[in-house]
Amino acid sequence: MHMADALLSPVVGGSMLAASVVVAAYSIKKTQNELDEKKIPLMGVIGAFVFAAQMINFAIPGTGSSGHIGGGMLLAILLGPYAGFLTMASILMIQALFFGDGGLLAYGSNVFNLGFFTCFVAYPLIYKWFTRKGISPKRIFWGTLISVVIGLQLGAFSLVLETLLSGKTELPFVTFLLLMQPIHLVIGIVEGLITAGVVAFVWRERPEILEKTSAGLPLGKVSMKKVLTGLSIAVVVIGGGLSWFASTDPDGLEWSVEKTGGTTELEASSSIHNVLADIQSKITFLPDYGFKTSESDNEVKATAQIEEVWPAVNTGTSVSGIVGGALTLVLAGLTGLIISLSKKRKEKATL
Amino acid sequence: MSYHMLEVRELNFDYPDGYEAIKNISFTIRRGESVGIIGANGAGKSTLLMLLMGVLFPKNGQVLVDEVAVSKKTLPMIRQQMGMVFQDPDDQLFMTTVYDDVAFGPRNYLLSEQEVNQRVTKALELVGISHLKDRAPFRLSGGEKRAAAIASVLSMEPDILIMDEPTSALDPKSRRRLISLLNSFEHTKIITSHDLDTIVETCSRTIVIKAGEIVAEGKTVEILTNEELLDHCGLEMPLSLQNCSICGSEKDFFTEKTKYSTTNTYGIQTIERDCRVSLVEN
Amino acid sequence: MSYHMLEVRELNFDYPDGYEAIKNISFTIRRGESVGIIGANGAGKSTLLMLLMGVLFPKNGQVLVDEVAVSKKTLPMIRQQMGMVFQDPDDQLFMTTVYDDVAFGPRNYLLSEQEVNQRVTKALELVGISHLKDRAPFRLSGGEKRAAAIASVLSMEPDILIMDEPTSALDPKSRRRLISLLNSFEHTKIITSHDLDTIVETCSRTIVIKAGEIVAEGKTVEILTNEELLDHCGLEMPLSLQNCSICGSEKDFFTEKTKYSTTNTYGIQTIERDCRVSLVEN
Amino acid sequence: MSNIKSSLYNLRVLDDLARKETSIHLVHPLTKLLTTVVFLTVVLSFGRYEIVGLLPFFFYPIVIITVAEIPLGPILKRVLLAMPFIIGIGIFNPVFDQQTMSAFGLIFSKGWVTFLSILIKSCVCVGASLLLIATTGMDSLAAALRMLKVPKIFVLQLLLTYRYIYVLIEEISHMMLAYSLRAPRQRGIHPRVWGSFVGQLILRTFDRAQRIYDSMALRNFNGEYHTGKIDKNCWKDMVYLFGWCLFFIIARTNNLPMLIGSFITKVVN
Ligand SMILES: Nc1ncnc2c1ncn2[C@@H]1O[C@H](COP(=O)(O)OP(=O)(O)OP(=O)(O)O)[C@@H](O)[C@H]1O
Ligand SMILES: Nc1ncnc2c1ncn2[C@@H]1O[C@H](COP(=O)(O)OP(=O)(O)OP(=O)(O)O)[C@@H](O)[C@H]1O
Ligand SMILES: [Mg+2]
Ligand SMILES: [Mg+2]
Repeated sequence: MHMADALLSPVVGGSMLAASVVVAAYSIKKTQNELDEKKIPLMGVIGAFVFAAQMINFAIPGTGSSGHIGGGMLLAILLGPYAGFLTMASILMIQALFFGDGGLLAYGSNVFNLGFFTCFVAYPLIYKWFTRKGISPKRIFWGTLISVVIGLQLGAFSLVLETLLSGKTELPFVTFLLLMQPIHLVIGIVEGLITAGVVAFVWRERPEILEKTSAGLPLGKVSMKKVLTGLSIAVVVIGGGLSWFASTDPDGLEWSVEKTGGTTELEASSSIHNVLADIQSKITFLPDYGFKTSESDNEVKATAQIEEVWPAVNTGTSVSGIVGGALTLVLAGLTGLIISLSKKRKEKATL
Repeated sequence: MSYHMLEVRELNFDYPDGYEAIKNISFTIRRGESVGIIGANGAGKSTLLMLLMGVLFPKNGQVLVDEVAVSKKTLPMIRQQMGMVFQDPDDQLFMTTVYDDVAFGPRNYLLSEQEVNQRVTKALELVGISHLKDRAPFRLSGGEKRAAAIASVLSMEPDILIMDEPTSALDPKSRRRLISLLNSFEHTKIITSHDLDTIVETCSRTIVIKAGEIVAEGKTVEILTNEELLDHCGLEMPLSLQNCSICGSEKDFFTEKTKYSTTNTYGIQTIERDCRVSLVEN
Repeated sequence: MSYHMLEVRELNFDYPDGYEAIKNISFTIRRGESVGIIGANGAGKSTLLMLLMGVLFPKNGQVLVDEVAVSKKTLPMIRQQMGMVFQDPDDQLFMTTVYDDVAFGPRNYLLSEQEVNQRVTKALELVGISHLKDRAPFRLSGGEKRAAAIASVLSMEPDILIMDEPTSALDPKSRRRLISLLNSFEHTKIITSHDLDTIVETCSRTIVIKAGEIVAEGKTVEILTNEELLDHCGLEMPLSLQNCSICGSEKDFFTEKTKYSTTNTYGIQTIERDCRVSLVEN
Repeated sequence: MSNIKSSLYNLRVLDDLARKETSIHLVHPLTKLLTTVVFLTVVLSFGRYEIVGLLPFFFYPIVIITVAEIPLGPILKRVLLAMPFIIGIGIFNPVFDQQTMSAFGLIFSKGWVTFLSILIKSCVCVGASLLLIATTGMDSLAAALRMLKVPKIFVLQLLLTYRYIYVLIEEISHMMLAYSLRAPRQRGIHPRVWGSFVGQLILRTFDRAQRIYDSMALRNFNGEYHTGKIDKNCWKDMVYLFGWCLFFIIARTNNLPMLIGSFITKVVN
């Protein structure tokens, strides 16, 4: 469940990045004083473990698709939410850099989807609730399973929102939702079982690891206020995103409303749009992109025009487009060829 | 500077699962001394070394380095003086090239890149793996890894050198090279090995542990020719000290010879090794 | 049954990074033979063993076990005959207790739990670690792990026993025990070691590799007394074959002695070890 | 088993590439990081019907690949590996957007156009990220992050996780090898031992990670990673950064292929 660069608009990507940075900064502040020589390698190891687990794709029976686990809950339970969130951020950075899984711009969004909802929503609200009277295998099992499922559902939901807000795909909201949520329910259950097994095992073999985390972190006891803060951040981010969605891409919105028969969610979002219409113009940091549907921008740039004008495009432009495009590619290829040829020649000369 | 470099006082250590690995161990090591620690498998040698380095912390007792007790607080300071080669070299190599791995320590001292380069080059040469410097550590053979691990500690130029089975996995020539290298150092050295010939050639004093306790301590040759003691501790007299069935020599002569051989360079003492008769009835 | 148990034909192997680790190696090993493979660090010994086991697959050439070529298809069948002890025992232990680890192989043969128990108990006794049977493998000392790894292979009772430095990390007594154990087996054995004394005592034939190629092959004592050859390959004459400076004996006598000693039980040949004079000028 | 080994190997390919010393490798890591971020932002700012205007952006990866002497194979493979999700999502575009448009007598589906646009973006973006790491390496990249004042603990965490991934995958492949050698007739791992297998894996990896960290600490590591190879930013780096940015901006604001194309068609006519 990685958000990909290509599906994301810079605005959504950027704001999710900002949100993640805020959460990460907070987490860093919280973890700094409790980190000792045992915890740092532990973070790395469990991070590596989750990373490896994310690489294993398993087929989801009946859907013909495959998925992989998120691992955020495992991190939260074994490391505590703050260290867990940071570790998730490292994992995703490596995924993005080495596998192009997700991407640098989608980084913030991925960290948020996979890290925030698990570490700062599901963990304190659900897992902690189940284990509030101490840890037992049964409590570990149910607490883990349910919190994993819910954390993943939230993450998937958020991913759907972000994708749609970016307006790169034509998937109607509800269809996308109906696609993502059940898949992630299945993944969630599998992941929940695995996580529960791992946590139970670690608890049995190395209780000191679990106890340290739950003792070291006040989250379980203080909770509600902080959790609410967390939740409200989430709401702001998602709500803000929704507004962009509504404003950036009314076409897509109307279109999907048409197709899916006018669902309430979408109507709600258009009303948020109205409310936040002016906020949006202030937050915009890439003014030439994404908001160009606002009437005034029409004359701006060739590219922008082509984009909007495309359906009515005339033959002349498209021929030029195709010729020019082909030439550009050939040119790019030639550049490469020339560079490597001249390199080889140089090598020969030096030999 | 103090006379005692390293002092261990009534050390006790239990592993988290409750296993009592070290029981009431005390000893002192003077500056410049080289001490061998021997014992059967599972005697507690590696555990003891890790306690000395502050990798593990004792349940009771203290380790004092230059009269400073090893604790979480003093650790950074104390570790600057000590370098340890782990039993498993895999634990020690974590960078992407051998060069970077050997440079890791010096770089942490914030030396200039030029100095770092000097140290690394020297360390690699000393253990004879200059040709491996651009290879990735995880792509090396077992013995090459061991050599790289040793180099990575040598480059730090520690005052106290602690080595857990440094010669294992090394080929005979590299082993010989390491031994003469160790003998050329003025450092304080603490070495464990099951290759008792290595101990004979590098250590003047030897401590024998068994099941977490010290059972004997003394001059290396005396300890390593005490067959009863060795047998009791799961050990065996090293070949270089064993008598040959045909000719013989006296113990005294022998002791001197060994002392001499420790300052030797490559190969000499293998020729001058002596033969003695039947100190032992096997 | 065939006369040749294991045949290697023009084996070549490159590691994925392009390193040419094995170059055109061919040899045959007969049923019941015990062969030592020696060479400097990085010579390619471990790589060769892994090719024999089908852990790696050669670029060119073949490995034939009982005239069946090792390939992905024949692997399951062939591996039933072979057991390998890895250079790093950590690579070999994966269950939660030593007992389960040693029982793992037999259980996969679908033996009854009683038979499994017998085999495990025997294997643990043979290597002398019965007391560790309920311990977790990752909580053992280096030598204990090695012993457990050996036991886990012995319990499978393979026809061909392949061991990569089996004596390293073992204490002298366990080493001695392993050597006499190996000598008591009728199995085909392939052993690598830097402890050339172990090779002398367990292998009748020895193959020397250098930089991925075979440079010599022959009777162990002949190879291991060829100082020039050994020196050329980064090796050194084992102590047990080195001449002593005081007394001496003839080579012939010596050869016989070694042959005899390989069938010996614990300890005898160390007494009867001979001394010779100056076959070599060091 | 072979999968895990090969993914380990694949991971390390990028490390190996990062050790080369071409002129791109010598560019300051921070400069490369910034250039990549600018590149991604610009590419992703293109609208969803845009295809032609994106094409000039292939210059960037192609130039880097050739100048830095990066073999195409591993990079392409990874780009393809990252594709399924994109394709999985993107493929719905043609399905849902069946509006058509016609150009020179051919009928195009708008859905396919947007799909293609997504694919192109994904190719160049994934490619750019991979090239960043393949020409910089994790250590130097971490140093660049430190220069951006990313907190020490996060960078340390990132590096350790990265290191431990190797450790873990190594442990997995060792364990699976050991398993398969002693269970010759089985394919894969029997579900009966999954639990203990994974459990062992975790504990072993914990221990190993702890020991590795210890040995780092023993060599005076205090959280700050010194790669030792990074020089100061110099004018060359500036030229690199601004050169590329200039190109990106020109390519973003002008539809270069279209300009070339209309020029050619005019000439032809
Ligand atoms: N992590 C651990 N948890 C529990 N017990 C351990 C652990 N590590 C080692 N032990 C036990 O502690 C004892 C001492 O181990 P140690 O590694 O110090 O032995 P050693 O003398 O170095 O042996 P070797 O010669 O085999 O390396 C052994 O019995 C071992 O089983
Ligand atoms: N995974 C790998 N990738 C690339 N090269 C490797 C790899 N493993 C080993 N090598 C190289 O192959 C050569 C042979 O290695 P091998 O492990 O077979 O040596 P060896 O003879 O067993 O040495 P040792 O006595 O040190 O165990 C060495 O030069 C080593 O650096
Ligand atoms: Mg040890
Ligand atoms: Mg080897």
